[in-house]
Amino acid sequence: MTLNLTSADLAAVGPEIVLSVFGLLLVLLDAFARPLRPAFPYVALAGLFGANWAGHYLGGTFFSKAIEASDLTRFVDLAAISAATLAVLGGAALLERDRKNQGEFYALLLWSTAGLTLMVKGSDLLVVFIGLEMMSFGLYVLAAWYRETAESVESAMKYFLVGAVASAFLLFGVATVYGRVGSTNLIAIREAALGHSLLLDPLLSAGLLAIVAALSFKIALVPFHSWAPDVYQGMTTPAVTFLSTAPKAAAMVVMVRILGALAPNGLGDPWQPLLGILAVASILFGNIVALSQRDVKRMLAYSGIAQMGYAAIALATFNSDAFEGLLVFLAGYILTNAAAFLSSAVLSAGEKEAHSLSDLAGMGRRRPFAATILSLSMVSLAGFPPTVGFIGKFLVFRSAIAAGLMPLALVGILGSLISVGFYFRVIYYLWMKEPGHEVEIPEEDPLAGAAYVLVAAGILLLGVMPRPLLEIARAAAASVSFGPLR
Amino acid sequence: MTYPLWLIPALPLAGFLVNGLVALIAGWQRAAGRTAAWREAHPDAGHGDHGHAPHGGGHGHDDPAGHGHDSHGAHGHGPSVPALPYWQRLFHGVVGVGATGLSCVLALGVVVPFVRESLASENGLPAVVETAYRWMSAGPYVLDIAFRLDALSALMLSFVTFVGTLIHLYSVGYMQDEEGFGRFFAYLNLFMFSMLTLVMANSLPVLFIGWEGVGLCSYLLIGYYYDKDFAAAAGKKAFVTNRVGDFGMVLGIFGIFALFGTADFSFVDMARHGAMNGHAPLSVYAVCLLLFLGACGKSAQVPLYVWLPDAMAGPTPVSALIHAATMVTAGVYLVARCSAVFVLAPDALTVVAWVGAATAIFAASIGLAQNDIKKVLAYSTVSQLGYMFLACGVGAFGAGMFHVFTHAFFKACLFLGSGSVIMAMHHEQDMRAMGGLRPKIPQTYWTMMIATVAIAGIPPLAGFFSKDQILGAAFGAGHPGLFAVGLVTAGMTAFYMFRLARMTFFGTFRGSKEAEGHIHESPATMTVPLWVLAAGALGLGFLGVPEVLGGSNTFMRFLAPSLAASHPHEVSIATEYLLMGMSVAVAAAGILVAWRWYGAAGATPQVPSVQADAFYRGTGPLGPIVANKWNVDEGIEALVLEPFRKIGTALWRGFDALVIDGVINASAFLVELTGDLARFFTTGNVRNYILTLTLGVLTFTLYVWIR
Amino acid sequence: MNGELLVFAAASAVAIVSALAMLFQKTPVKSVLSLVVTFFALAVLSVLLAAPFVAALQVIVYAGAILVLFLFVIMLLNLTQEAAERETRVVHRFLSAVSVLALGGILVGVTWRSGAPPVPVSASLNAIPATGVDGEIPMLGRLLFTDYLLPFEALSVLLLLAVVGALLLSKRRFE
Amino acid sequence: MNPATMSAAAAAGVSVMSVAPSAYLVVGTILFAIGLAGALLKRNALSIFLSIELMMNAVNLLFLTYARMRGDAAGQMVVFFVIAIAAAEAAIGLAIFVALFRARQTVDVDKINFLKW
Repeated sequence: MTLNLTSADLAAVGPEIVLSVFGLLLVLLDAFARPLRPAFPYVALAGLFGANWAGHYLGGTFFSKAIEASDLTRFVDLAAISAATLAVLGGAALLERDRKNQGEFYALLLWSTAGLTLMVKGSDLLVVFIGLEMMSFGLYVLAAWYRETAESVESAMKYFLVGAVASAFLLFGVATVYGRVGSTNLIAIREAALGHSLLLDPLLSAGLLAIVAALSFKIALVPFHSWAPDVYQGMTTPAVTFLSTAPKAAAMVVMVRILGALAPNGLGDPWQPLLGILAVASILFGNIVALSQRDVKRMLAYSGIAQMGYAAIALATFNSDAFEGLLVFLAGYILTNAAAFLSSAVLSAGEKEAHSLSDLAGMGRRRPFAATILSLSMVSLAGFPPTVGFIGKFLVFRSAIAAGLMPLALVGILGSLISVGFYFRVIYYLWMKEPGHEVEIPEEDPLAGAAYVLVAAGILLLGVMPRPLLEIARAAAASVSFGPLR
Repeated sequence: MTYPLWLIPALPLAGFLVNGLVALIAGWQRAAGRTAAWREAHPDAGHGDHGHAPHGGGHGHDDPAGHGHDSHGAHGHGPSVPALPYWQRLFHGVVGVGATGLSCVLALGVVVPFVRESLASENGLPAVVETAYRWMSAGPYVLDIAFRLDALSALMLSFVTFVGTLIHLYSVGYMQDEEGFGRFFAYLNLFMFSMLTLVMANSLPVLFIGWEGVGLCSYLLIGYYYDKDFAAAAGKKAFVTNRVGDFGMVLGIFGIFALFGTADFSFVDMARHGAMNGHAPLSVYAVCLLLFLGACGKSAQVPLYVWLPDAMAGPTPVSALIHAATMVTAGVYLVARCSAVFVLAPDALTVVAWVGAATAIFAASIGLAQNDIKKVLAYSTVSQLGYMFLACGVGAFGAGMFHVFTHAFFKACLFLGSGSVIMAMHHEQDMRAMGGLRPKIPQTYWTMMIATVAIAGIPPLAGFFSKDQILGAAFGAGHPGLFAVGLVTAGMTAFYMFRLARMTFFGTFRGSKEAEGHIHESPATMTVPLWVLAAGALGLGFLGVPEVLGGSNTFMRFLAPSLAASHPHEVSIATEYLLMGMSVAVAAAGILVAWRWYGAAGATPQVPSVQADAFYRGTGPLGPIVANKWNVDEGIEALVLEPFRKIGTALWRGFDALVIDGVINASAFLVELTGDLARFFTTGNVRNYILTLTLGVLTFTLYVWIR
Repeated sequence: MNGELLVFAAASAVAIVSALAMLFQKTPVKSVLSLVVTFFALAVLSVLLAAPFVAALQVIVYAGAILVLFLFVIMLLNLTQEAAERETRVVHRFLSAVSVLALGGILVGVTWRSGAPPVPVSASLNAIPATGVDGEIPMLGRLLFTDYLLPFEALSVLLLLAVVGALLLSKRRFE
Repeated sequence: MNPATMSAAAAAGVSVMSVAPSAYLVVGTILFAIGLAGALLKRNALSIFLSIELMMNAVNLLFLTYARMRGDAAGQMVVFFVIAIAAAEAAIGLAIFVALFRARQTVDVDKINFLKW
């Protein structure tokens, strides 16, 4: 119980510090230098770059084992910062057009990102909880960003209320784990779990279930998904770009870490089937309902549910091969889904965002760049080579099959088949359908152009040459030790 | 010594990117400008959505379609099309030629020391392999993007970059009036990148990247005048025909992998050291034939040759570079590269030899009666490629590669010369409208004559040595039949080449007076490459002077380490002299006949007369059939395409539309219906959402509890 | 020792009864006031559990600040009635009741029957003694700036975020 | 109740609670369930959130009980943080409800369902 703070401790939370400071800076700038608003996206980008630069910390535990820094956290840092960067790049023009470009938007985005990375770093469930809440609070406010519009506040209300219930469940779980094990620290829990078979305890199981449910809520897995479509639809697209990507990925990683701490010898009987059920339900429900959606953002919400179902296959497989595949999948998902949302943001005209598929008709000729990116992301989400979406899905399915979970992989493939229907419908509307009614075409935007280049390069390059991604994913996956392979 | 091998293909790739991007952006700007100009010129067009299309105005000077009015010739060349501004052409030219030129300098800088050291050492240098990037790894199997430098790839590297650079230079002059100048150079550089990847690859998969890359560029460049139907169709034809070959190629790669457990060229050494002893000969035979099928597609062998003559729809430098000197020899390269495998399946080699021989004589026979100057050269190319395969088939891989090498020079020279002629004639390609061009374009004349003599096989020019070695090998390997075919083909070659020369350069001009006045010699960027290539056609044969003539056959000695050991031919010195004499005599006879038949006045009717020319009169009833290319295209249409179309239609109507679509549509409908129902779970009421969450927790708790 | 049982029983009963009152109140203000009672009872339980500091926080922050905030908002929005019309969502109510009863029943049952924790109390890992030599509050304070420094600092950012966010959403004009 | 004996007992790692800890836990769990019921049955967004606050408090009780059982201060620390976070959550939630009321003139969740299906 002594304060023994070293520079390594501070370095380990370098990204969070940079993000927090830049968030504060943006709030102050908005208060005292309002004319600079058009420059705020650049300030936010500077903060994100700074956070990325600060990401070269050492591995190990810091702050009295409150956090654990590793290749895994670096991976998630990078992923979250990328998602936030894409949200800024893709959304700046839209926000400026609607005069919604207050500095607080970017501040909240940065703080949310900081909370996210803190959550993943947390090796104490308390830190995980704080990080999660920090991330969520930012997103609640961002959901209500267009607070005059009924849809926006409605989505915020729904997200907030269901999120608060989920938080309560999470806390219940943390309390139970604490009570049954005697510590909230994942490292200590893991040591205890190696000595005692914790998951045989019914009360502890109930607690873990509550944690899994709460995290599944963040990931939007069926049956904890129902908020997602409404929130996506009502929320402004730049914020959804972030919400639909990095938090899901982070919650997945946190889930793996918590399960890994409580079940260091591999998941036992009730847990693996349970995660499998989550995966199957999400894949089938997400894909099938996405098929009957005509609103682009709702469609993407259900597609996101299905995508996380694929990821949950890796969760159920629960070995380091699968985790590696999961990380690759999540990286690809972040890139691809962010691409989908930011290009659809550019294809929309301000507050009257593109809502229905028919608004996209004929956009291929009028806005070829954005339409190309949207099409590319659809191809990647559908999991076709040579895109990064294919690589991730392939790795996840392969590890599931290798672990003897053939049925899960088959459901995944079936889901992918169904998904082609709605993903390619977007491409069809973009390029082969004549516009049925007049849609306002927004201006060209250099920041969005930069984002296109980034995501297109990412989706294609990592699809063709996935080796760098595979390597950092492998290093990151090595940071969590799993039970013996079956 | 480390070689910067990867830089050699990387430079043209960089050139492609730069030129492509600049051309793309400039193209957009131009298109936007044109649209604006058109709008100004047609204020009444108003909203533009309805009413007349942009062409409707019919004003030639601002017609975006551009090449609208040109009676014949490969490309539209109306004076209305604005050529690119000078600085823009300069930029594209400098980037395009510079990238290839630098690549050539680098390649020669690597190849020359390699050759020197290799010749100095006893058994040649071992291959240098440089790994640029790990492409993929699957368990124990890793696949690298690796480049290889050994005798075979050094040979290919040297002439591909050298001839390539010359043709790039030539293109600067030839293409100067084209609007798509930048696009052309971008494609050309992309081609160089692909071709270099192909010849430098250290594994079949990487080779296949290059293989497909050159195919793509070939397609793009044949269809360069994409607004012309026949050019687009020719591109498609090339692409589809090549697909047939690629099918074999891919299966062949799989087969190699299955046989050796690896697809990088270490399998060549394995094959050489008898790793195949345990395998069924039949599988080796099958793999060889599959690879050869791929080679047939790319190198235009019977029956997959049909695309190459049509490929002449592309600009002439493309014909010279891709469809004569480099890409089409990729098949020969592939067979030579895998020679160690091929010798394990002698029957497959026999197939190679006979297909080659059949192609040689068949294509030559068609070449006898063509009137389009480029078509003659195209069939000549097919025929010469047949020669190369003939050589490989009798085990004389070295001789085959030697012919690849010499052929690259004289055929490139011929094509570029024909381009110069065509340019002088203002895009007239029909030889019946030429004649007597000798004094008007003397440099073109001289260079083309050198190359013509070379290809005809007159000593001591390059073609004589390479062709003679092939014929000698065929005879020595105990295939008198193949030898005879080769000999006859040699005579035919001499005939059609001198027919071409006679019709083009000698006699009197048969075109219009106006056309005669415009004939002019080409600029220096075009004539300089011609002279360099002609020099090559003149002198390069001396690299491979056979021992019987007092040479030491440096070429074979250098190449030997890369190829399967070929058995020395048990032929006496006297026989060798006899064979040489025969081939020269046959060539001389061909020349003589051509000179006699086409020397007489009226031997060549004028365009567009249908009156039969000297060839018809000399060959009787065979003439029209030969002139119509043995009706091969029509035969394919009737025997292959039409039945397939019928079967396809039947399957589509009967099976696809009813059964497959029925099943698919029904299940899609069911799924969609399920979705339509399931979406109502999302009621929009947040209390229900909390309830689903609670129910989820409850269900899972029950599940865990019951367990 | 019976004193503890007595106080526990009384405080628990008050907490549960007033919580149920919160549940069945139709008027939001009354719900809030019922909850204030619950929170006071919980504070008493906290004292029983040797956490007097938390008990004080409970009263000051929860009852004194958060619930008063609720009251303010209720007044501001003039929410006098839970809802004017009658509840019609029978299916929802039924399923809710069933699931709450089932889930609560299972949890209570499991809790009640749970024996000794899988990691025995005596073997608690990294346990921090609940009281130091100089009393509870100084020890908590010291913990806050040593072992819990990072959560504490993170909390400061979180509170800042909440302030900025709440301000932004409830400002009259968006500028 | 004598804090001194409590702390000594706690330091020794021995529980001297006269009421079984399970009793506290059961009370906490019941309150948690009541809170959940409120979240499900209330129609007013504020009341729903109020119920969620009750859930959080119930969990706090669990934490304190467990901390007491083990003589471990960590549980108390967590409660401290949870209270602070709940305050922040209340600020944000109530702000959202105010904004919602301004946009829709109601906070009845049954009437707020523009976004569905």
